Amino acid sequence: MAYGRKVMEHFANPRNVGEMKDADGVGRFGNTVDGDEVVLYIKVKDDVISDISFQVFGCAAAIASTSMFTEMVKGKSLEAAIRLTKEDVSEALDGLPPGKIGCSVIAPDALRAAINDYLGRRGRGFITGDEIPPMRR
Amino acid sequence: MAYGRKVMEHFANPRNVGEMKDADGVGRFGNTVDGDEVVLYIKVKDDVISDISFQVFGCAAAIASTSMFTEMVKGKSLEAAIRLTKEDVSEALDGLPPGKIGCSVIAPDALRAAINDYLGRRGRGFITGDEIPPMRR
Amino acid sequence: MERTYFDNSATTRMDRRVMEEMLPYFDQRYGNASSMHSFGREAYDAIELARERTAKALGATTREVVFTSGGTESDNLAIQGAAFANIAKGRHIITTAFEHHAVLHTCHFMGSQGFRVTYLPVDGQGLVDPEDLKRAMTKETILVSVMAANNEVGTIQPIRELGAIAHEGGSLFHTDAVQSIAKLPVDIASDNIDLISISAHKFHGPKGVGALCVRKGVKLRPVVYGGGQERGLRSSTENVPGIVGLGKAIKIGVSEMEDSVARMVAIRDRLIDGTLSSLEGCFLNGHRTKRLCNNAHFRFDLVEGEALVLSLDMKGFATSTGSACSTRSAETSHVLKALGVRPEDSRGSLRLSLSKFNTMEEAERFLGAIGEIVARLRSMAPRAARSGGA
Amino acid sequence: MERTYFDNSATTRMDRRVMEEMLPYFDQRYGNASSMHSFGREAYDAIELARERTAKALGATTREVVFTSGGTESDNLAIQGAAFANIAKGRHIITTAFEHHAVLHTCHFMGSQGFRVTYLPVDGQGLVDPEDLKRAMTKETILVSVMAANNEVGTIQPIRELGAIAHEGGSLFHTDAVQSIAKLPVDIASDNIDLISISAHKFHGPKGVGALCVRKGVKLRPVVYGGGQERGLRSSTENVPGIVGLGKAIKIGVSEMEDSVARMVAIRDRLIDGTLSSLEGCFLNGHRTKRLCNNAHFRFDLVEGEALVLSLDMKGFATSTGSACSTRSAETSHVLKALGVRPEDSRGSLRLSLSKFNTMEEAERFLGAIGEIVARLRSMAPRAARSGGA
Ligand SMILES: Cc1ncc(COP(=O)(O)O)c(C=O)c1O
Ligand SMILES: Cc1ncc(COP(=O)(O)O)c(C=O)c1O
Repeated sequence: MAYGRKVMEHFANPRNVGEMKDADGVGRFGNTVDGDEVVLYIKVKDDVISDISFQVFGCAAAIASTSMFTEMVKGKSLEAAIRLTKEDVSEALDGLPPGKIGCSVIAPDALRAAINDYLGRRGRGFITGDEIPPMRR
Repeated sequence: MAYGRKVMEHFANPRNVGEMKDADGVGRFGNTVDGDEVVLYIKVKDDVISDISFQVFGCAAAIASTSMFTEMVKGKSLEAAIRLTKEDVSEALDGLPPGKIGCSVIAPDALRAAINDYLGRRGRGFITGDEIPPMRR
Repeated sequence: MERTYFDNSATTRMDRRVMEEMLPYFDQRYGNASSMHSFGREAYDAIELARERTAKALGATTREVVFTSGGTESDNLAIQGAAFANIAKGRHIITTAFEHHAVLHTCHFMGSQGFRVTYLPVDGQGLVDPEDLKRAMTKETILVSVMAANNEVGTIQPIRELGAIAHEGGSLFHTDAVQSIAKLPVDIASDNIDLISISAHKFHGPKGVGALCVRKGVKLRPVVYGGGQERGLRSSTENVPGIVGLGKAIKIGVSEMEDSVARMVAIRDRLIDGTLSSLEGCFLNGHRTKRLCNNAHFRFDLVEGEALVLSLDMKGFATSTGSACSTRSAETSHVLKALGVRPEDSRGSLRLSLSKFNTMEEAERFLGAIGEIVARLRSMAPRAARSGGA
Repeated sequence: MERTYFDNSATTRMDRRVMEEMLPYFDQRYGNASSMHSFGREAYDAIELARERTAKALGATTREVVFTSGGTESDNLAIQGAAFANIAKGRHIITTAFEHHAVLHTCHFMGSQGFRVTYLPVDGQGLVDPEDLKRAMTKETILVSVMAANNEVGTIQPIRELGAIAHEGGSLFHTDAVQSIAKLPVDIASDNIDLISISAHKFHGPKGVGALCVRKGVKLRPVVYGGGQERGLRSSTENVPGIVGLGKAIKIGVSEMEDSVARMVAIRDRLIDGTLSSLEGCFLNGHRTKRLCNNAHFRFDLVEGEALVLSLDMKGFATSTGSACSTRSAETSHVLKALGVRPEDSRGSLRLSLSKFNTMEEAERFLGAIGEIVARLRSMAPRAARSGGA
């Protein structure tokens, strides 16, 4: 049940919160009816995420994991960033309650949407879940 | 479950315990296999119980109720004594646990046996349960 | 950091007087109440005193009181017990859609055991309509179970009226009074109650002990079997200190009820009025007056409940989203659903529940803090949620 | 009057260190373990520490520990739970004739629910023969339940061997270890145990709390339904102080077991030898060495057990006739009956059960008193009983 220290720290002081007016890509995932919702804003330079910010409606796990995720992907190539899984985020937070990982760690999904938005604006092909190799660090 | 003060007092200091060598009547009731057993000894003068003593194998309720019963019948006419019920004994002891009255207050039964023994020795008719009027004091 | 405890529907702080009464039974009068010796008699006497106190508080006789391990076991013993014991009379049970899980999940289980269960609706204010019960009654109905007061939204049900309807239809009537003891008066005879569940830790007694009052003549099948304690209805070595604590707590609770309730009502009303008037997009769930003296249940637009509770916790306020069960924030409260609250509107729930130990100062401190916390969370929300969530 | 407590199989005095560990959870860290705020986390952490301690003491993992309200509930959850959950595999249960009523009456109940129950015999020394279990096993057998040590006569059963036989036959194995915790070592894996019941008040912990250890992969149906605590197996607000007490008590009990057992064995042996050698018509029930370190169970000719216990009580000795249940003296112990003791020979039973708090001085005091007490009662017995009772 209880959240670890790292989760609470990110919940109390989330990094990279806020709307980004001049984003290169915006991705939204989730819903506020019975789940959490995340919007991710990315700036991309040479296929590397140079800046990122987010907005979130959701529980502490959603807030903390999105905050942590933005820290993890910042500076990463799109290809590397897209490979980060929910479990990677959970691990980086020293673990989340089991039930929370599936429903609240949705930032990776939002990132995929944001990257597709970025690629789409540039007329490049979309990525789907299937194209991401099942490799973990 | 718990016994009252009066029961414990009679259990600790039972009155009229012991065999009576020159009894006019002796009555035994109960069994030691799965119940209590009481032997009552009476001396009778003009159909009045002039002396009484008892032996007992049984639980505290058997000991205390027999002790109390001997006190209650001493000096009573046979007819009055025979009318005392298990409930009378229990009341005189300020109550016994419900389950105990049926199985441990057997002194009244032993008295009937003792009186019959007394009557028999004198060639007088026996009394049975049915002959005792259903009257209470 | 100073901590303010506003989660008394989850559990309460034990009253010092209750603790003091319990302590000797841990390491001095530690006997087993079934033992014949003096240690046993001390334990037995202590339990019987607690039984008298409990009986008196509920308008029952001592023989009608069965001590259990808590509200959940009491509810299970009442429902499983009455249903299985009365199977020959019928197999229909009526309850409501917004009972505590201890009743609701037991009723689901009974459903799997060949019983038919009707779940009465509640209205938008969190009240059961006696007319609905009348309509639901059948010749097969053996048990009606309606809670005295709801644990999430705090609404108070017309128990006496519901009990009368159940009895008219020839059914037993059970009420889960776990939340209402020492807050609402109760008298099982005049309130038409056959079975009533209580739990000590909800009224400043110890956790892990409760009682079920079983009206004379009502037959139950036990849930656990063993040494035959509690007249065979609840076997196990009696929790003597716990039972002593329950007895003391209910005695204190009932005798000081009037004052305590008045205090709580004043604080509750300040919390409700203060929150509603100072914050936008904030609403009260449950009827405004037919609610427990200690319950304020809000809904906030654009705020997720768990995040709100944890934010409040970081500022020293212990509160809850509604009930102390689920770990999945996404799981919607069945109580709010029963009230007809839309899922998206039940996300931002906050329950403040008071006890006699709370003060008006704590309420003012809360009112001083809540605005900023809500604002911070709302500021993080994405635009669609921010505009469309209401 | 100085009192000597020789009834530790009924219940024990709480260890001061256990009390001290529990106290803060009554009125300071009083949260509900399911609550999200800091009070809730304190409670949750305390329960998890207790769970670790309990798991360690039993050779289990933390996920295998389910806290309950005591030995009776643990036994019921094990037996009802495993039987109803495995009904598809078969409907045959094996237990013994001299189990505690928590197992025995639960098995009777299962008998009424369409299960076939085999009650294994015990020999005159109070031991179960593994060969009997082998013979009783069928393809339908889903559960074998044999107690680790008997609560009346204290005899120790070959659990590991019995567990192996159960497993070979494809059955689950449950043991009621309520009497053996902190007296016999246990390791559920190497002892072939799938389900083990314990009760805190038997090892200087609080009354009203126990545990059932459920080996990974074993499926149970709950006995009570509700909020889903203890992984859904045992709903109800956790008894935090009680669970904390259990954890502390089992930790102390196991870590100090060696010394405590040696002390108790010395006192027990003095009591047994001293009584048998100084009194005529006095016998030991149960195997002389395969018995718990704390149990001495006698049979006296020509003495009724309750009268003996009460007489001893008047001299300050708390003892028992065997178990702490029945109020009817005429009810013969099912344990002695299983051992083949004739009814008339089971009337004069006396159980002395020790704890680490007893001293050799107390044993000597007892030996100084028992002779006169027995003599007084015998002197009151009628002649036939006096001569023919043996
Ligand atoms: C209305 C209601 N019923 C039953 C219960 C269950 O009580 P306990 O947790 O003591 O088993 C609770 C509280 O948890 C409750 O609020
Ligand atoms: C062997 C045995 N099993 C089960 C129990 C029941 O435990 P509890 O009374 O804690 O429910 C006891 C003691 O009463 C016991 O001695």
